[in-house]
Amino acid sequence: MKLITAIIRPEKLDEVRQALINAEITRITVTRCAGRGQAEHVDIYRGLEVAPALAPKIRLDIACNDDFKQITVDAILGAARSEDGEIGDGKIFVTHLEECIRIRTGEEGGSAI
Amino acid sequence: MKLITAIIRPEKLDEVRQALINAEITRITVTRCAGRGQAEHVDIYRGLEVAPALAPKIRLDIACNDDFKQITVDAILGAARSEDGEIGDGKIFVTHLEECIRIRTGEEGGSAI
Amino acid sequence: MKLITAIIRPEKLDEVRQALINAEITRITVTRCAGRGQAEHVDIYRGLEVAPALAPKIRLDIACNDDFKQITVDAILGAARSEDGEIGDGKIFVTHLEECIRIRTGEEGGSAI
Amino acid sequence: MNVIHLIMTAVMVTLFASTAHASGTPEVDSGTTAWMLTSTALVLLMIPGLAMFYGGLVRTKNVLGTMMHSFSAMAIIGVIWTICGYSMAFGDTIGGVVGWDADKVLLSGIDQTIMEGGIPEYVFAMFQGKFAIITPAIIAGAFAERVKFRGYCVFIALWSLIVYNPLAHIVWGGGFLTGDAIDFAGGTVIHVSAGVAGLVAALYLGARRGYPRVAMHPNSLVMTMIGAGLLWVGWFGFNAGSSVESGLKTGQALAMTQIAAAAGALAWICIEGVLHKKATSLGLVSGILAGLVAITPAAGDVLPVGAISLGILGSLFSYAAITIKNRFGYDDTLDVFGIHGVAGIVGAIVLTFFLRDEPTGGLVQQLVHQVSGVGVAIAASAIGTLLLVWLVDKTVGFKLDERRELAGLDHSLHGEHGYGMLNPN
Amino acid sequence: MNVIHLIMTAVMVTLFASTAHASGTPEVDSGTTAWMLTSTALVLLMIPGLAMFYGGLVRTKNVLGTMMHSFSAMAIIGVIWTICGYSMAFGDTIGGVVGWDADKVLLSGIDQTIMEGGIPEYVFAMFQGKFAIITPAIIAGAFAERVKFRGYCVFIALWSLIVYNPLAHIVWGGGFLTGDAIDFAGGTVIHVSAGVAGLVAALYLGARRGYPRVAMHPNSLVMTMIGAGLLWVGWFGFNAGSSVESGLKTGQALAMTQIAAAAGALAWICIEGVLHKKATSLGLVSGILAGLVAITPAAGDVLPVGAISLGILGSLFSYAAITIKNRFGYDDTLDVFGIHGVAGIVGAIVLTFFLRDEPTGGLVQQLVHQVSGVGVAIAASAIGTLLLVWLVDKTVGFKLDERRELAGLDHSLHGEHGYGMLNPN
Amino acid sequence: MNVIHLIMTAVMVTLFASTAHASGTPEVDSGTTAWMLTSTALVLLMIPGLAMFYGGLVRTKNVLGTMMHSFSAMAIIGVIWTICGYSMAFGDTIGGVVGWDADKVLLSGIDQTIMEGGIPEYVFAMFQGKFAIITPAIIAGAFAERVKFRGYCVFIALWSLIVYNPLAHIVWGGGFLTGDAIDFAGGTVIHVSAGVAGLVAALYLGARRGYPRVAMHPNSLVMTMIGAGLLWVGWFGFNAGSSVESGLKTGQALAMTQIAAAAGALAWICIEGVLHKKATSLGLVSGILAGLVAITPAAGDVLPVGAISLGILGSLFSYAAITIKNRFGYDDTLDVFGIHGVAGIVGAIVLTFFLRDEPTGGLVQQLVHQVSGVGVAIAASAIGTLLLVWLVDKTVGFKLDERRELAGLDHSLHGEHGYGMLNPN
Ligand SMILES: Nc1ncnc2c1ncn2[C@@H]1O[C@H](COP(=O)(O)OP(=O)(O)O)[C@@H](O)[C@H]1O
Ligand SMILES: Nc1ncnc2c1ncn2[C@@H]1O[C@H](COP(=O)(O)OP(=O)(O)O)[C@@H](O)[C@H]1O
Ligand SMILES: Nc1ncnc2c1ncn2[C@@H]1O[C@H](COP(=O)(O)OP(=O)(O)O)[C@@H](O)[C@H]1O
Repeated sequence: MKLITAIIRPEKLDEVRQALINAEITRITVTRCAGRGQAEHVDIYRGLEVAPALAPKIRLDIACNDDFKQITVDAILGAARSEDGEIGDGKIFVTHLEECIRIRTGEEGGSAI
Repeated sequence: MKLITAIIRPEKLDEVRQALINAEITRITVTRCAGRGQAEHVDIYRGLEVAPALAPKIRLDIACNDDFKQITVDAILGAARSEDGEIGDGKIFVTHLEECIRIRTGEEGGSAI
Repeated sequence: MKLITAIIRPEKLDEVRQALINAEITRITVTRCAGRGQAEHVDIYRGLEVAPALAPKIRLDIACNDDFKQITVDAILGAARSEDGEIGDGKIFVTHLEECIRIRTGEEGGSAI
Repeated sequence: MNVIHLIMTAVMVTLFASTAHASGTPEVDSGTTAWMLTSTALVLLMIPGLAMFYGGLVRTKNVLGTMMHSFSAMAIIGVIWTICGYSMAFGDTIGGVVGWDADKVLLSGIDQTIMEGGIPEYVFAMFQGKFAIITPAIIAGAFAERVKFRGYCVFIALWSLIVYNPLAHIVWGGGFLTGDAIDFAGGTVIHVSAGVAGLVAALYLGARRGYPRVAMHPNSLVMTMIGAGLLWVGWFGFNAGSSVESGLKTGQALAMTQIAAAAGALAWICIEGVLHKKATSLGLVSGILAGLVAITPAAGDVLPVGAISLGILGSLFSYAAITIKNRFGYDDTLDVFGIHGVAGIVGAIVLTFFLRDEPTGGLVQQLVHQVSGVGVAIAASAIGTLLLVWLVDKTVGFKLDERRELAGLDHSLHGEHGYGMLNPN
Repeated sequence: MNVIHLIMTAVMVTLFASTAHASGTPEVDSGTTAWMLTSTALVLLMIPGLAMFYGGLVRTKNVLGTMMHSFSAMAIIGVIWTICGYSMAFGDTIGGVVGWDADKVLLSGIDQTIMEGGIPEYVFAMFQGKFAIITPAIIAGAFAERVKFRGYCVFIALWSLIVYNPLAHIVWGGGFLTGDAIDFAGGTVIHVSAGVAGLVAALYLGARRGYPRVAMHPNSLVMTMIGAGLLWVGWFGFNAGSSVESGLKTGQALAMTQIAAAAGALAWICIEGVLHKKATSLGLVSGILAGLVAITPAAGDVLPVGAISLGILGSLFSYAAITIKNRFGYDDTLDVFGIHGVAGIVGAIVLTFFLRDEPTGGLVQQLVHQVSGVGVAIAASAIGTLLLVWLVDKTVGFKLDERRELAGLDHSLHGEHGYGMLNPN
Repeated sequence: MNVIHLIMTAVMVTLFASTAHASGTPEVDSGTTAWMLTSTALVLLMIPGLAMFYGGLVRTKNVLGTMMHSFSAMAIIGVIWTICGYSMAFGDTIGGVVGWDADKVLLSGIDQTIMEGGIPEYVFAMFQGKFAIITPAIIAGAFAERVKFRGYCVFIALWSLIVYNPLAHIVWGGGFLTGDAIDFAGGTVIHVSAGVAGLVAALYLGARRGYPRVAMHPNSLVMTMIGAGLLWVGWFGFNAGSSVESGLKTGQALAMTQIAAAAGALAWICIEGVLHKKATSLGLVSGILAGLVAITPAAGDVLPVGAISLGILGSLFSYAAITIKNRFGYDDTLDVFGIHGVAGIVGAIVLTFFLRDEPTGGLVQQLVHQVSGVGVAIAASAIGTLLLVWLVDKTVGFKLDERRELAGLDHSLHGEHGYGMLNPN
């Protein structure tokens, strides 16, 4: 199983969720966060390097079985990119998920995703 | 070491924390998030599929040594489940934690948990 | 690649970011969270054990290539510690990052960090 | 008659020693003036109140943009009203349709004027100005979350000139309906016209992207509730101030306002309690508003029983209207028509049956007056709005493009975020 | 006497040309009316103020539910007061305990009435109605975060009928204490009775689940502070309006209110500064409230030195009471008794020593009056409340079950969330 | 003369039957009193308004600490003003520089006093007290986010005694400038002096750590907007109340206030629209403030054209000043000088060219008066502030140490968090 974590633009949330639903991925956890990627805005202010401000972002966490990984990533990639791919569009991180347990039933593993 | 991430109902936070403390697990990180699990509510509105709304959830992150994993999971399972296990009770994800460092002392590994 | 997750004091955020920028690590994701580490404050109230309150914390997530791991950890360690290392300074967790994809370009792997 | 003359002089001297006027013009009544000044402040309070009410109901990304709609109405209409609005609404009538009075342009000729009721004309002009401000601000709720700021500014400026000022003139300022229809504090001029304008604009502009597929949650019902509280308080100025005195009629208007608001709120939570087994905070405050809107045209002319009835009917009809809207599926974002339009119409018409004094022409005659008053407001507002929305859309542009709408007004139009505290900075 | 008659007529004609009344009844004083209208609006502002004050102090999951307690009091008591509350409080006395007056039912007979002071009776009725609204809303703080909405609604309706209206009648409306005890603006009728009712209800209903084991943090001290600010502003209407005039007594009441609030706030942050080396914002606003409550019964009758003293004593005793409560461990969620009850009692009794004019019966006699006034309020409120809490609990149910309490009022009772912005939707 | 005497008596009896005073002293005018009471309440509303305005602009970690600055001014100055402030400002002059009057200490001798205009002196004292409260609260914005609470408390107490009270005396209370310079509602005494004090303190204390390297985002522009709305409402009391009557002058002041605020807001969003292609909400509310500040000294003495012009100029100069500040790089956190100082100076000087009545000494003469009024305010405030900041810094300490500044005022000085809802507790 994989844990897919995507950092996207807040304004893309609706589109990405729709794309995921279309790909039959409905289970998702969403967190408000803030971030800075390519540090395009390291301003110089009177000789001082300004820590660039953090921009609001949205973090998606999706646990999925291995075969769904690519589908999920593709759905996100398709929907989260801004018109011509601008800086700030975000990242997708994939980590290995060792266990997954459904609290309601106690089920474990792939079926609990 | 393991990193245990649980998504639970907000109203269960107090109970779960108490259960963890009873199991002698006091270190914890809590984040407000929102999520959608079993997509029970994919409404159809005049022929359109409605992206189901995200419900507020709480995310717990607990780093623990391998032998504490089961204790932690059991404590969460016991306290986070609603009366007769209803949809929305949440998930527990377990990933492998490679390193853990205590900032205060710089200690590493199991003793730093 | 590694995913470095640090839980720090909110008041240290500016300093830590500056230290990371100085170490040429500018990409970062920041989340508001709350936590409890060493449970110093388990109050006893008329014989009852009080679940200690959660203190506001900041969570940093930084994806980096393997050789940058130590640099990142050191930068955080240096800046996040309070004057004489007090309880509540936080933790750093390191997990293995399997994949990293830049949404803007679709690039994968180390170059996408 | 010498004695009488002496008496009059003595009275004048005693009472108005401080004012410099000759005894020919009306003298200032400090009490009435005090209440009208207060009313003006109270109605002004309705603008932040409305900004909060509306602001809390939209999605987080649009909170500032939505509040800006109310606040910029203060700025824009505040200036226009001074320049020519007051003149257009309360100047000498031109064919019963609009007013004009060189003396009132830039309020230049009223600097020393004391009106009949004993208040400086400035105060009356400012009190009325607040009504001119709040009306477009109310409309804004109908197309919240999807219009350009520039377009909105142009729209409300024109709407004020072409719809509001003439309408105010027609009903209050000496125009062809003045005196016939009972509209104590602006049920038709303000609420019906705003409600209809909102409906027309919402229909013309189309729905928000994603509506109704995507759930759109209010960002802060807490703020909405507080806003409703301020609106209630401000409405006392709105209605009781419309008596332009500080006496019996004022007291009557204040009492009816209070009673109808309470009745409206109670009715709405009862409806919800019966239908959903849950009373919501949004329901309660919607009921407050419906009650307040319904009593607005009637505040000075009905008895408590009437106020209770109008409050209840306002809530009932508004509730029904919103339910029906959900069927139709057009996107009146914050239910401007459902609440202001519907409760306003209900209030303006139903008040006929609760009047304190039998109307001079009889019930039926009065009903005709009321219906035609409402009709004029609907017609004027619908036609004017349609024209203006179209005009603005074709020139400066009104509807936001998809990218900026999805990104949210705050970020894309104003370069700001409403709740910086959410961002761990 | 011809001349005098002429004079009187001239005066009448000059002054009251606009009012239609014969010269036999009291004439409207537009100034007094203006201030009483304003006071009514100001006291209304206290309801959203209280909603914010209380709303900010509870946990995030209960914010709307707590605000609903204040807002629904506006709806429910607003209607009940119109129907029969005013009649019960200010009608002809029945044995000195409660009033009744068919003419005042549904306010049907006061439509044209001008009262002695020159204000329309409607205004007085509405002003008093606000007091009837705010009292149960204050009580709600004592059992915040753990009661059913339905039960609460029934409770406040009954409490208003059985406790508040009679009490108001006894102290103000012609009942057996009217005129003896000094209670300028409702120290006993409102604050002591609410404080005691809160205490009784909190004891009966028991603590919130988890209290005091689990830390329960205020969701927004920012909102609490703003609420306190609005309460201070509104209290000017509360106290200065209680003079039912617009003159010297009004000015005295306003000044004392302002001074006592400042003194109370200062005292509280000084206490905290000394004891904890830190002044908190919650402390400052608690001090404001304690000062305001303490001056309420005394506002018209003490000098500035008295106002300062009452403000300080109010804070001191409230602080002590809350500290002691923490020892006892009963759960008066928002310290209704600790602040309203205690500071109210302190104010009502201690005012005796700061009176402007030596009381007619002497200090001791007056002290007895004051203590018995407080005693009656405590007794009436305690007994009535106990009865009603028990009744409501046994019938519609009052205390929330554990599951819904833990889930929070907002979600489980109202199906809403206060701060949608927290949810990344 | 018998008849006249009879008449006068009749008038007195008719009008003032309720007041117990002999006919020698001025009689209460219930209307004027009503408005002055209301004004006092409105100006009080400015304190929570300011707390919100400022509170929303700082970083999340400092929100309560910043609001505490406003609220503690209510507590501290509220008490000081009662004890000796009013006496120092409005007592018999001592050399034209400061007043003193044993009778006014603790307001002990004014308990029954009715002033010329027909209002109880208490009301005037409280109205003026609000000004004394708001001035230091305004200053606080200049050094927000970096001072000790204890130091701040001592500073404002001393500043009130040494700078504000004398200045108020000099300009209004019978001091050496009384009557020369036009300062209707405190443009120089309040805004210029606060602006300059802010500038001096900000320069002395130095910038916040990290400024301007680190981006410092407002925690809630939503709250800032609401605060601005309340400030606008409250400003009606501030300016129109400064007429100390309820008549023509009051109406003029109210109208000009409304017009200038609207014009200022409109000007600012136009400037931004032109320069940045985006109107911001912070810009709009800054424009409101600049307009209000600029009209403050002029509110009673200019015509609508003047009000529009002053509003626009206020915004223009403030905008320019803030732009320039960004070049200089000193850290006036919330632009107290940029807005209150600059717009205040602009208003006080430029008003000369828009006066309703040609000034008696001619334009130039008046300009000299205005400039010297401003000059005195600047000098007094600059010198006094520098002295006091230095004194406080050397004794109790003023600037926060780095650790506590970075941790935030709320946590380190008050042990609280503003937005508990952010914390998933
Ligand atoms: N290496 C990283 N570690 C953690 N978060 C990152 C990283 N790179 C990007 N992010 C997150 O993704 C968001 C968008 O990044 P973006 O500017 O699109 O990245 P890039 O510059 O690589 O295109 C950032 O605001 C940040 O939250
Ligand atoms: N596969 C998943 N990936 C990410 N988050 C999930 C996943 N499944 C569940 N969650 C999180 O857990 C919450 C509760 O899920 P729940 O409805 O109980 O799951 P299930 O339908 O499997 O029982 C969701 O709101 C979501 O935040
Ligand atoms: N084992 C853990 N699992 C999850 N979070 C932790 C853990 N240990 C510490 N944290 C997080 O780090 C924060 C600071 O912990 P701290 O008190 O400095 O830890 P320690 O007691 O080990 O020194 C906590 O508030 C919590 O959010």
